[in-house]
Amino acid sequence: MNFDLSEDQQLLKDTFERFLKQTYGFEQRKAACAKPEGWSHDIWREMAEIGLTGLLVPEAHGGFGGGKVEAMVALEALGSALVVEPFLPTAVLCAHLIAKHGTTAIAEEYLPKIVDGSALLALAHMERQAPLDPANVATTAKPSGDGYVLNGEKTLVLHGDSAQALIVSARVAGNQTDRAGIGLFLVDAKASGLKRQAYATQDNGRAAEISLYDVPARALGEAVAKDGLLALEATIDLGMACICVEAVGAMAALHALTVDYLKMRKQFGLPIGAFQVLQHRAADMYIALELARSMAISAMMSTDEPDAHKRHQAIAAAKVQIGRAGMMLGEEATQLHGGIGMTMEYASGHYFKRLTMIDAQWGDADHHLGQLARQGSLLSD
Amino acid sequence: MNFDLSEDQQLLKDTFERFLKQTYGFEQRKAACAKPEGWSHDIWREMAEIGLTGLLVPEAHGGFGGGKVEAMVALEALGSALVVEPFLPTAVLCAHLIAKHGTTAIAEEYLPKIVDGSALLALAHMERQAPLDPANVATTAKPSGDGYVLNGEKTLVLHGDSAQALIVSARVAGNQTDRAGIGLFLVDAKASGLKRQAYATQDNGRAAEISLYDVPARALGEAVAKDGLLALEATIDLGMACICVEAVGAMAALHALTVDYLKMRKQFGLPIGAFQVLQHRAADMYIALELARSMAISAMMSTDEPDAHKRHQAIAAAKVQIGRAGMMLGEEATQLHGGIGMTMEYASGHYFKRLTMIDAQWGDADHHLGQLARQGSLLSD
Amino acid sequence: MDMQLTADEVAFRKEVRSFIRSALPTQIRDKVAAGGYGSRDEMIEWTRILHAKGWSVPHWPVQWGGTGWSPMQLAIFDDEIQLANAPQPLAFGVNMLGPVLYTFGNEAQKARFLPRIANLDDWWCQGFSEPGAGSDLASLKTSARLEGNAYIVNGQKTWTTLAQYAEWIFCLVRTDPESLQPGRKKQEGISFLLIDMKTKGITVRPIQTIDGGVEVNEVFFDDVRVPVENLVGQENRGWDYAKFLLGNERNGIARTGATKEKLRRIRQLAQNGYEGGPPRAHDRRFMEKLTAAEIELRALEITQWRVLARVAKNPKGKPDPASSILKIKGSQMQQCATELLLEMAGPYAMVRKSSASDAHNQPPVGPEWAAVTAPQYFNYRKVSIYGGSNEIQRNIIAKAILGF
Amino acid sequence: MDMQLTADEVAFRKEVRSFIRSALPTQIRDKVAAGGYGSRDEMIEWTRILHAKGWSVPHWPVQWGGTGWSPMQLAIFDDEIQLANAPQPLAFGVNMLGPVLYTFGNEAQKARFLPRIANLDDWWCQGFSEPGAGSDLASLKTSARLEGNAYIVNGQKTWTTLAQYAEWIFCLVRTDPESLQPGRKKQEGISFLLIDMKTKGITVRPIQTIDGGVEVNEVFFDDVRVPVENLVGQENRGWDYAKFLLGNERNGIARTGATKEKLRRIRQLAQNGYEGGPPRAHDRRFMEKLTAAEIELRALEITQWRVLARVAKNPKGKPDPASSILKIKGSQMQQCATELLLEMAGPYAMVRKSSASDAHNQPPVGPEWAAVTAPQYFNYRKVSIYGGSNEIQRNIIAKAILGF
Repeated sequence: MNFDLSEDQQLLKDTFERFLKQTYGFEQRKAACAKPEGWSHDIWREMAEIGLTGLLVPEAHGGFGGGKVEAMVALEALGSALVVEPFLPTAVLCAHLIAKHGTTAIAEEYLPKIVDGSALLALAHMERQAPLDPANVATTAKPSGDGYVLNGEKTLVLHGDSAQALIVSARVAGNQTDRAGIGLFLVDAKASGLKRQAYATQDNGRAAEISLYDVPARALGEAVAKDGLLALEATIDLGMACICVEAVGAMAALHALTVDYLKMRKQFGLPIGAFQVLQHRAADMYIALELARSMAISAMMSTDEPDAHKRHQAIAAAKVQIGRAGMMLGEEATQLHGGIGMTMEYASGHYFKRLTMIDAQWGDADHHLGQLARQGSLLSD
Repeated sequence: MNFDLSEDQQLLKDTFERFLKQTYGFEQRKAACAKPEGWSHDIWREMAEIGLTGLLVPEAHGGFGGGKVEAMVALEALGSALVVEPFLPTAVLCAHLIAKHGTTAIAEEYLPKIVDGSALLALAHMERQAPLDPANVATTAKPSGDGYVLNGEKTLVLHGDSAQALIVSARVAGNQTDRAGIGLFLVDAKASGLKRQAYATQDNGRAAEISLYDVPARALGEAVAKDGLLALEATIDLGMACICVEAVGAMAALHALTVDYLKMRKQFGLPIGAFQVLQHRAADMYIALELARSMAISAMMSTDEPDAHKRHQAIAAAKVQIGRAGMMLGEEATQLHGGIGMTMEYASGHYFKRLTMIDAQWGDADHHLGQLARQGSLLSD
Repeated sequence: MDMQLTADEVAFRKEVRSFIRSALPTQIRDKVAAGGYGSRDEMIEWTRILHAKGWSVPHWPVQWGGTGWSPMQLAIFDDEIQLANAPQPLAFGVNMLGPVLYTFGNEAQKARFLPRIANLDDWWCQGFSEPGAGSDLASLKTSARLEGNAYIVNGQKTWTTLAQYAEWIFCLVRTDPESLQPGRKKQEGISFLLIDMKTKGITVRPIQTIDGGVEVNEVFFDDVRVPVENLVGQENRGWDYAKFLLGNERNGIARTGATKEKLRRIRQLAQNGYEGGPPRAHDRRFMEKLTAAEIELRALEITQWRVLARVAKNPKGKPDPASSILKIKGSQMQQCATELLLEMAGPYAMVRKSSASDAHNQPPVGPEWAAVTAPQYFNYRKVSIYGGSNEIQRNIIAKAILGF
Repeated sequence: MDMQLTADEVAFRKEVRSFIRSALPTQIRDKVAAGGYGSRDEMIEWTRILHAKGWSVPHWPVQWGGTGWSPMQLAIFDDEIQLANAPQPLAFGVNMLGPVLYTFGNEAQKARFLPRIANLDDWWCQGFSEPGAGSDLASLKTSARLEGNAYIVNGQKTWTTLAQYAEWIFCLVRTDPESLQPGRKKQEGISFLLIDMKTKGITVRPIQTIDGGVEVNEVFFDDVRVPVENLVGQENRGWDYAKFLLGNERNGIARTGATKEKLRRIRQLAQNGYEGGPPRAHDRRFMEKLTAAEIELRALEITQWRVLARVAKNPKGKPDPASSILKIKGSQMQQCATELLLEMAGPYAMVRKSSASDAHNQPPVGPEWAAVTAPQYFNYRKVSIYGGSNEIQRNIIAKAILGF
């Protein structure tokens, strides 16, 4: 067993961290968030240049061909810097789906553009009646000519506002909650009949509601056009593992910030970190952080587990641990900072907000705990 | 609103506390527990003399005629001294049932004896298939001559080993889980066909398993012989309210003991109570204690609430709060005491054990929370 | 011992409830019920409705507009305000400054300021906290030096709630700079000043908080002239008045009525699913959490009555240290309610309405109530920080009650 | 990065598992599985089975009976012992004294004692704690004064686990009484002595614990003569050896294997109802608690691997302060498992079997497994107290990791 990075991975980590240190300080991030789209195209281009956007794209398509460890390295750094650019939907979720399940045409069209930073994509799978159940799909796809037409509504599409194309789950057969008969389709964001309502999220992210009225679409791939649920679930699991790692990056940074603050801030003539109660609270935060880190590693290392049930169990378990740890660290950091932690002028609150949103994304800790409790033992052999 | 004792109630409280201070120190209690029956008949007689055993017996039968406040005063004192004598089954549960629902003959036979300390009674209502559901009764009562014969098994009968007579719930009609058709019967403990297996409980209490094979019995009262479930439930609620108050007495004593220990015990050249972390733990215990006290008062004041649903809600809610607070105080007191808290030679462990058993008695905090969550809002108007 | 209200108290509650519910403008009620606050104008409107009824400063002496109600009646009134989703009268004037003035102020100050507070003619804010002095309030540095018939004030206050609306600010200032020297007590050089916010040299800078709102501010004083008649009580005795004020602040801090109303709303919202989804009420775990919160709130409410009953017996006594329990548990319960709402919103908690105009142009995303759940959750983290953080309250319990 | 065991490690685990499960006497396994402990004779029997296989002291140097296994193999072995419900080899000799002796003892001591520890010929106990010295161990007072070729020991030890079985005790004693004077370091006057329990002047008094058992004792020393050759290392350097010993103690303290086995057992017991009642597995709240425990245990297990991987890279380094996480969380998880069992027993947790004869004469009351749930729950409160209380561990994290 080995928890070390290889030399190459360490190099990558150093590169990402150096890059973010230079381009993504608190004020720089603030400027990015203040842009009309809520993030910075310039930074996105720089992210492409250092290989971030193409990190998970196969080398055959000009990408870095990184795997789970490379993703972990990137996401921890991005979480630590609270990066708001659309890395997850474009460079992880859609890149993964296209590389793994896309037709050659689609792969050749989009993957190089993901690598060079010119393509922005989003995954539209949630519907309002059951946003946490990817098998509950009312949106329909009907064959039409060479392709399909889609009808329906999608909700909470991360970075769906700026995406040039969307990967959309839609039903080709069966009833609304059937596991079979859900296909994955590629839709041009400018297609006629597609409307989107853009909005910001609490953590300075962006999202959109999408409505589809007779929107022309292509099958993402031949197999997943008919039965794409397993591919979609694997992608959601990958996304959950990624935000778990991102959360660990954020938690570690937040914890360090809090410990520094306790050492620096004086009250009653002493650094408040001299008070044993606050030291122990910081120690408990550290324990929560390290346990969360262990589970995030486990989640990421399970993303290529061939047994879908085992994969999902490991990742959902991590989501529970990270959700709880993230809320605990966010709340405790705010309390230990006092007033300054309540303001937008200081970083801790931004970490708190991001961690809160990570818990809410794809189902919070209680949601996954409830589901896991129905699925038998989590104990390994 | 008024939370004061009347002058008479205060006098009663002083009397009980003085009595227990004299007769129920740590070593005296130990001696009582070491007796063959696990408690002391001498002390029981003295409890009768100062009016404790007849506290809730109506004056017409020679008792003190005390109500819910008097019961609260007594139980807090008994809890504080960890009294193991059979006060609850004899002087509360059975005294209440007989005074309220017993035939004149039974009342005249037993109540004066409860007052003078010569009668010991127990309530046998739990059955193994569902000890927490008083409506799940497989024991049968069949009319026979003037009376009935009982057949069945009862479990966890508190002080059932020394009782001279038992009040037993048994089915006169209906299916095993029907709410209708459950009667209450009085059984002589020496009756033929009655067997008991006596044992100690973890908190130095006593209990028995009771098996009934064609045991002759009398109806406790005319009405409750046919439909006694509501009376039984009210009695169990009264018992729960009483152990809630008893728990508050025990928690308060345990908390005081812990605070004293923290002030006295020195390590690293300082009283360990000088450590802020331990001070805050003691403060949190105090908060839990005071909230528990509020709920115990509320439970006891609700025992005569005419609406059975409201009564049960208030008392079950108190059981949740007290169960959690009791476990928290017991565990924290043990931790803060360190090694000495793990031994039987020191009082804190005895409090911890009693509090643990109070949580387990008639359903623990989670059990009642689960039930309450099915019953609508607890918020008052 | 009796846990029932008396018949008179029941009648009183009924009267108060009926007045508040009929007099409270609907749009204010709906705003507060949804987790928002009244605007400046709405606060003024509502205070004047109460004032017209004679209820805007019920706990004050009758002479200054008070009602002569018993402590229990005052508690019932507070509770009913909260249960009705009515705004609480602005605390800075009504609960903080008012009692200081009628207790320690001179006659001119009382006559000048108290009636204007009761009618919300003056919006007051509080100038206590400073960047370097949070829980350690007495280490404040804002200076006031006497020059002729005025104090010249220099320094900075922070976390000044709603300073952007305020006409006046009451400040703790250091009038004896020597009192910060080693060997001196820093509490002994502090005075209590009333400062007109329009005075030259005052700058207010809003601080955006993590809920997205602007509730607090920094206030800068640059050679601000304050007439000497605006000194309350004696020079260098301001700490005594501040302690008195902070002691009063703990009354009603549990806000059980407001939390009760929130839990009620949660239970009601849980009955309906969103867009054909299942109602939250089908989620047993959630309902158990809600029930556990109700139980704890009930325990807190009774504890509050018990403290109140003690206070009622000795109304002139010092603040009961048990009110620290009310502060700690009250803040935890307020936060708990916002956590349940956040959980109920699920992924829709993520949505942020960036401005009112968005809200007009666009349909809501997710259930209508969900949009404010995250801001409320973030906003309520403050309640365990302000008014003496919960850590400070535990220190108080340890020292004043447990004798450490 | 790789979270899989290597093929060799998988094969090793299989070999260890297969040996332990076939060699472990059934009655011992069942006792441990039910939450009990092996008797003295059973401990000896099992240790000798392991010794015969060469596995009784696997982490020792090969010269003294060790195996030469890697840290990962040693961890797997520990895990398998726990998963099989096998008794852990007696820690006092194997994990505590042994390493002190082969590191600091002289050749005669090594030759005399190490083989007898490996075969459990000598049952050792630990004489560190004293009534006045718990977490503040270095303030111990038991004195040893040199008279000719022997130390004369006087004083008292407490919390001496299984002293009633012991042939030998290793003690910290104060050989320099002046070291307790102000201005001196109290750590500098302590020596490490080996004492034969049969020596005149030793009295053992059992302490009954709240689980009803007698696991710990007081040990009194009244002019006890200890030959000078039983001094380990140098006089007045005993604190160094004690620190070394306590550092080793934190290895494996998480006991994840044992907790895993307990959680597995709980899940299995939850499948069956008692006397026609519904199985616990139908209780969703309970199953969620169990699942939450499984998740946390998994997090702890991986954290343990991470610490182990660091230690493996630097096996001679100081104890990793992150092992304080393992101690805190490990103790919490062990306690959590006993809490779940207690909850599962419901009201049957109240029953106490007062003696073995009761058990023979009477049928069990409640499910057979329920009788030990309360004793286990009570007993396991110790794990957050001993070996450096969890409060001490948090101090270590705050100082050694967070730099306070």
